[in-house]
Amino acid sequence: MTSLLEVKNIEVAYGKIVAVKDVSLTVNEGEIVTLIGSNGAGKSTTLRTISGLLKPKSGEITFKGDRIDGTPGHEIVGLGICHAPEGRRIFQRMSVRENLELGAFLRNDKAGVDSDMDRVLDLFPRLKERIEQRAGTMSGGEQQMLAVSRALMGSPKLLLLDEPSMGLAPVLVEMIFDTISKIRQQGTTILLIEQNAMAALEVADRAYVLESGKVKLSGKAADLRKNDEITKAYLGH
Amino acid sequence: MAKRPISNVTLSNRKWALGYTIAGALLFLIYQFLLPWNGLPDGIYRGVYQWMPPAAVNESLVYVIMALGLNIVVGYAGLLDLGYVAFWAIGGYCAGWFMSEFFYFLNIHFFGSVGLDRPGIHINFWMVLIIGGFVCALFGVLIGAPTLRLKSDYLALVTLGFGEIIPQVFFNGENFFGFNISNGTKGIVIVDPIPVGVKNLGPFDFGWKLLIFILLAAVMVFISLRLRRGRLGRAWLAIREDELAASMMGVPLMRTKLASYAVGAFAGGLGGVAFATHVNGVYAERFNFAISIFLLAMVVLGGMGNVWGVILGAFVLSWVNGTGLVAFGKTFNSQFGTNIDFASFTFLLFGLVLILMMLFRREGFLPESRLKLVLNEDELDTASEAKKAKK
Amino acid sequence: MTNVLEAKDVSVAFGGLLAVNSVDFNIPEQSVVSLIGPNGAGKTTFFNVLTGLYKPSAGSIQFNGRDITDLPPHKIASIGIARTFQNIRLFGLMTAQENLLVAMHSHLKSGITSTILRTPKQRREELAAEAKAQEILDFVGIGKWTHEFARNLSYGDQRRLEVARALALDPKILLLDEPTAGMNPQESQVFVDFVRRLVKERDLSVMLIEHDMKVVMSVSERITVLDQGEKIAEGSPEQIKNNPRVVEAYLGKAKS
Amino acid sequence: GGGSGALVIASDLPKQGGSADQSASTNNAIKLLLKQMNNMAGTYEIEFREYDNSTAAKGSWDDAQCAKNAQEHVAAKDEVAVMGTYNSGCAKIIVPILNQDPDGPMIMVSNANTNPGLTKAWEPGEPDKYYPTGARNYWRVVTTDDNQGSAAAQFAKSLGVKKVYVLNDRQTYGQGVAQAFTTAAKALGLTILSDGPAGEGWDDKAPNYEALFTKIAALKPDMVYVGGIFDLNGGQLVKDKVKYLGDNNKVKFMMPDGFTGYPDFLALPEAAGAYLSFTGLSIDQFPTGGAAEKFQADYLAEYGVAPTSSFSVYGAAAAQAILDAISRSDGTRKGVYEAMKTTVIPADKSVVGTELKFDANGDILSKDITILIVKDGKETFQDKITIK
Amino acid sequence: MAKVAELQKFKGTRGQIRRQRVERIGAIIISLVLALWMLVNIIEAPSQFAQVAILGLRNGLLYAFIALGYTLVYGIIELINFAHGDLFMLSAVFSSFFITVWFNQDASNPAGWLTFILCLFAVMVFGAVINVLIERLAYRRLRHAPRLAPLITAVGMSFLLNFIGLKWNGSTPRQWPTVIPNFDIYVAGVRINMVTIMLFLVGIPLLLGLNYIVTKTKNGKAMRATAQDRDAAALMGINVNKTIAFTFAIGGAMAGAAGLFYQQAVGTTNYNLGFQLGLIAFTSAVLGGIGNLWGAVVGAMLIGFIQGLNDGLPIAFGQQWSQSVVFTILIIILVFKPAGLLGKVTTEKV
Ligand SMILES: Nc1ncnc2c1ncn2[C@@H]1O[C@H](COP(=O)(O)OP(=O)(O)OP(=O)(O)O)[C@@H](O)[C@H]1O
Ligand SMILES: Nc1ncnc2c1ncn2[C@@H]1O[C@H](COP(=O)(O)OP(=O)(O)OP(=O)(O)O)[C@@H](O)[C@H]1O
Ligand SMILES: [Mg+2]
Ligand SMILES: [Mg+2]
Repeated sequence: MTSLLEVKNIEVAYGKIVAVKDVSLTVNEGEIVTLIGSNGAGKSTTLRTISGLLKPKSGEITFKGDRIDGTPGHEIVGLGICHAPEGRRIFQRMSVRENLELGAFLRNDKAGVDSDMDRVLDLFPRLKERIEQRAGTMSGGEQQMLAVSRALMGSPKLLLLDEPSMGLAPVLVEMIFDTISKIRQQGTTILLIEQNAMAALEVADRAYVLESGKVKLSGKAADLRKNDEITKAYLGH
Repeated sequence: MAKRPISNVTLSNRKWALGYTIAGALLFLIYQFLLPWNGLPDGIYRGVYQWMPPAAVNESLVYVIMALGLNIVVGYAGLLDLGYVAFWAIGGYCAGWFMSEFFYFLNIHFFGSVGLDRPGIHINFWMVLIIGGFVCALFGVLIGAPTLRLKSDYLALVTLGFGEIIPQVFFNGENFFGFNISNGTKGIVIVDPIPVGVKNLGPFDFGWKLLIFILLAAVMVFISLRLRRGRLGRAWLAIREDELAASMMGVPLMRTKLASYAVGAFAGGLGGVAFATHVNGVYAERFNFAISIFLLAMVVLGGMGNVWGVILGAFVLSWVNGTGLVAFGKTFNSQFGTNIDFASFTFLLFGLVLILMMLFRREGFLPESRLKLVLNEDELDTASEAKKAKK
Repeated sequence: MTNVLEAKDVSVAFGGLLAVNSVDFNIPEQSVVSLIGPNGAGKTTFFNVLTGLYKPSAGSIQFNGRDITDLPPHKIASIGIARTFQNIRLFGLMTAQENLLVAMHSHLKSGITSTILRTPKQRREELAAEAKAQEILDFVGIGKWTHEFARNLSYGDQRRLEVARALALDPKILLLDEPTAGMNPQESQVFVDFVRRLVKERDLSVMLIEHDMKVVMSVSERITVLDQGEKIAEGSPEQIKNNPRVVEAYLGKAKS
Repeated sequence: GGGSGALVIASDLPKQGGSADQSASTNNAIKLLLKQMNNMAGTYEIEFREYDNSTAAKGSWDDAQCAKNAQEHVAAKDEVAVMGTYNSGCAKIIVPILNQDPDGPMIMVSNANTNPGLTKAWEPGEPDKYYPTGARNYWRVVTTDDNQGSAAAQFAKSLGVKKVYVLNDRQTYGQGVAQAFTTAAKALGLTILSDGPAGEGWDDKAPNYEALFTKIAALKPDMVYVGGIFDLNGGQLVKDKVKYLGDNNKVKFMMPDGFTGYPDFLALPEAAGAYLSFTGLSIDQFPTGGAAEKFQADYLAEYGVAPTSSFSVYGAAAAQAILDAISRSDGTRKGVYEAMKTTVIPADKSVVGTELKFDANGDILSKDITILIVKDGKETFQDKITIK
Repeated sequence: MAKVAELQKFKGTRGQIRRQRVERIGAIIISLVLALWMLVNIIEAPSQFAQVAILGLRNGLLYAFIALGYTLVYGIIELINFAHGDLFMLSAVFSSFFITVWFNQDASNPAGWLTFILCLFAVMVFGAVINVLIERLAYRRLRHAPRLAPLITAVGMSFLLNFIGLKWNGSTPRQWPTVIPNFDIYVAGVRINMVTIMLFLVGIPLLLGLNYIVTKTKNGKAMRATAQDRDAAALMGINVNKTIAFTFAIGGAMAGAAGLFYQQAVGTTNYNLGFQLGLIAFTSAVLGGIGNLWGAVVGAMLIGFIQGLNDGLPIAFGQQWSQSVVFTILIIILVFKPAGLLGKVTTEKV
């Protein structure tokens, strides 16, 4: 397996607050990799840095061998990295359909976009029902579905998901994780952040545990699931 | 984080009061006694008159009073007000009505500063201040009342509307449904002098006027600071931060917003009356949109929400506008022997001053401590800017 | 046990969509009740009705025997129904203490003049309010952050502060909308203990919307299930867990 | 005290915004005059100092600036007299302060204030309220609005006009003449179609006046009288008048000296046939061969352009009067004040070609109102009316 | 299901119904008063009414062009761009010089018409370039500053443009000839100037084109997305800087066109023209509903219309009160339609 994404020793700060101190991670082609860690550990910050919303103070990020740190966000999308951000960030005043179309903003293959649209609508029938509803008036969970679907519409090489199951009903949580596996089978690499660490470790191949802006542990997901320290700290057993 | 006091209540106001008093007393001494002193070297005398003439200080102080009022609406409660000049106008006309011979067919005196034989209404300056303040506060409520449901920008438009209507009423007021309420563009000229116990202040008593304006500004500072720390000030802040959450925490939006309008307008009234005595009259032409924006610029440039910043902003802008640009031109010409007509460049210079100050100090001169926190959030732009630097 | 709150036959419609459909709902004194249901079932909407943000299309709401259906939100808040938000909505640029003092707004009396003059009465009132704020902050466990700006607190502490702010209203009912979203299981567990303590020590009732079944099942005395705006089940955690309709509509294969 | 010993005369004009060009031209005229006099008035060396009573924020004259300038005039020990102001409102602020000057009173001579109240009983309390010490320290070289208005009304009647619609620019000057016209016209038995004591105000910020003239056209007036100044979008007003009421022969069109001396106005085809009233003489009516014609030529030679309007030349005339007073004085403010009371500039010396002689109020004596008609892009003499 | 029938009948929540009712009653009263006013005037002077209505709408269309640029920029970065009116003013001055001085046209003939068309392109480019420059130099750096900071920069920019206008145009208004057909036609006794017709002929396609760009094209979609959430837009692959620049370019081009139209229709330029018209444009934009293009047009036309009626009807307050009449009506409208004419009130979802 070749490494698709390589993050090396990045440090990221919000003004004076250093949120990520030293994080390195690798995502290989076709893998699902998950980041877990407690609140404020720097998971979301790492993802935002990868997708170009933030610029690392030091360290480097390479995607398919090219440096991408400091590249503006919109160009990174063009390279094939899509990000379903924390807090959903859907376009509130636009309809569900427009949101999905914007997910495919850079794509020019109309047929492909249409079939992807059908695919995500099948995945979340609720969105199909509400296709013309203003996104801002949807329920929390519905918005979450939309955020994930929108990222899928970009047909990315690498999909960054920030807590996709947040606010979803248990039935849907299961479904989300099934979907993640399914997407991977279709050839998309996934970097996933989850609070629901148990479920995440089940679908993931490998995992990194972040704490206070640093990688504390990493390894095969299956191994980590058995790790005592992990189960105590994050799985609530 | 900076150390903050344990309790808001026990926090002393004495420190600022002392500093303020010293600064005020110093200014007063300089202008009342040092400047008229015959022994003052000619160069210094001319320098002061060129760079900081007494009337400019007095005028700045009037702007300070008003900017502090606007700051309560814009800086504290976060409501954009584009028509603040309306309150200035109302305050001004209160002075015009109650301190002059405008109503020549009446003869009402109440501890006024002119002889009892003079026609018109002549009420004591200090009382008119209070009347002006309260009339404006009332208007603030009237203006606020229909607009409370509106979201920020729509609200701004309504304030703008009132800021156009009220001055226009005064502007055309010589024949307002048959009544003369303002003497139109001719203005109400010669308002009564300010009485200070033993004497009335004449045109050259600027030192004493200065003292009075400093006092009025101090009142506004005091009100601003006290309210800020109290129940109402917190509610304003909360509304500024998140209106919906505030209402869900039991803050009545209507009443709280109205209160900010009222207190802000009160300052407009004080300022209006003070200004009328400063120029000795009330002229409808002053009250236009540009002045509302000018006041807003003072608040933003100084540092919204921070009383000291707003004071500084008001001083700087009013100085640049009235004195700085002219003095700069004169000095430049005499230094370099040029004969440039700087007056024709004032738009350029004034515009540049505003743009550059904002570009290099976007949060204002003395930003509110709270706002400093938000200023570091340059997510997207830092990224793209950085890229350009790399190339 | 008497009910502090009784909602009768409440319906809410958005255009043609019936988001809440004839729901009856009671909150007994000193209890923890939960509202669950699939996404878009109408839970948050129901909350919004209780707090006065939306007005119901039909039905009425009684609080301590008083009809509050038509009261504006700030009145409802001040008489004792407090809430937190699905997405945190603190006053970020105010300190923890100030956040609480804002919530005490309706209980404080001082007006413009007394604040400007700082009358002895106003001073006493403010000091008392500050003391009470400190007590609440201590209670929720963030007593050391009294003078810290809300936005500087960590996510978990912000959630706590939201609860503290709601408590400052002196509520009889506390409505919590997905309070554990974004918490890991460990933290959720701590939260459960906290809710129990809350009910016991502060004489109030808690109504919870939550998707984390572990939390819901362990803390609730009664659970109500909404689906498509309709109440489809109500009962003890045990009853709900085994209700086939709930399992099908909501729990799935019920992994919890 | 002054260092160089020169006496200073100041000008106090709005140098920014809409009046900028006008004021620059006025200052230039005064500078030229001084240059021609070698900066001497009698035995005194004279310096010229320009004050600006406008601000950038307002873009026009600013009351606070007037108050400030007034105090600076008094404080500048070397200053003996002020030429200005352009706006009557500003004068009402400055005059009382100069009047109370402990070393004074200090004199002010205006080239453009036409509001009657500054010098004579007009509104309640006027003019005495501007002179707290009782000394009359203010003069002006132009006639007041009331004279022009009534002259215009007389002329209108002589044209056989019956129904008039009156407009004003809502400024002190414009309202003043419009009101004087309205009152006089009513007294002469003309019908005034507009409401209000000074007719209808026009908004200088409106893009055009087509709707306004549609309304006026419907009333079928014989004449439209415009009280105001050309700078306040007067060009547009003229164009729209002709567009909706027809040319100026059909429906007469008349305005005061706020419209005289503007090349832009005269160049408008729509201006043809319009009547102008003028207090004193128009530029091309200045007696030929005299000081007036020479000054015009000198100005053109010096600056390469003609004066923006006659107000600039009147600025120089005001300065002439001041300089004359200084030359006959002891060099103090009081002395200049006393001398100014007896100042007379004969017609052949005056840069405006008419005698500058003042009554006890400070108003200019020559109350000849010239009526001009715009013909071939020029102001042409039509009639002369003398006010009693 | 009994609910279905009920659902059909249901018109909104109780609060919504109440608000709707108040809105309706208020709207009816206002409409009645306005209608009565118009009716009295129509009976009094029918052709005069038609005449001033057309004139008012014509001015309204001029306002609309300025308002569009305003609302575009306003919609995307929530900046009240005070400099916009002044850009319009500069464009009007530019057009004057282009046609009358540089190309020396002063009459309506084929050469004049050609120059007009040339000028239309030139002035649109002029407006676009300047507006983009302004954004780049003055506003971009302040994008993350407190909301009112760029507003003050905009005021500064406005002074700067005013300065250029003052130097270029002079401090007094200048008159210019018109080169587009400028004769009157009479329809049922109502006189309509060709310039008015030309304005509608050129203006409406331009408006439609703009509407197409904003609603149908990719760029337009990017604009709307950027307006709502810049970071999220970037995550969609939208170049935020470019999109904002593009918006300024379009807004500038519209201001440019407006400048030319104004110059041709009215024929007077003044350095401080932009101030008042900018104010009206801002008012129209907000009145119509922020960021809503048609709203801006409707708002502008309405303002022009009311002004026209108030200026030109026999029974009205007259021009000196126009501003007050406009703003009074506007405030009343906003009280009943708090989100503008075409805006929708949205309760925030929590
Ligand atoms: N916009 C911001 N400004 C300042 N500090 C921030 C900002 N966003 C995050 N932080 C801080 O950076 C640190 C890391 O935050 P981050 O959002 O990356 O954590 P996380 O691991 O995603 O946590 P969570 O599980 O709560 O989402 C935290 O301490 C947080 O307070
Ligand atoms: N203002 C509105 N306009 C139109 N539809 C709305 C509005 N608010 C909510 N809805 C719809 O009403 C339904 C109920 O929404 P609500 O937010 O109450 O769901 P919820 O039960 O809280 O779901 P979740 O668990 O996902 O937060 C949803 O389908 C939503 O799309
Ligand atoms: Mg996160
Ligand atoms: Mg919800």
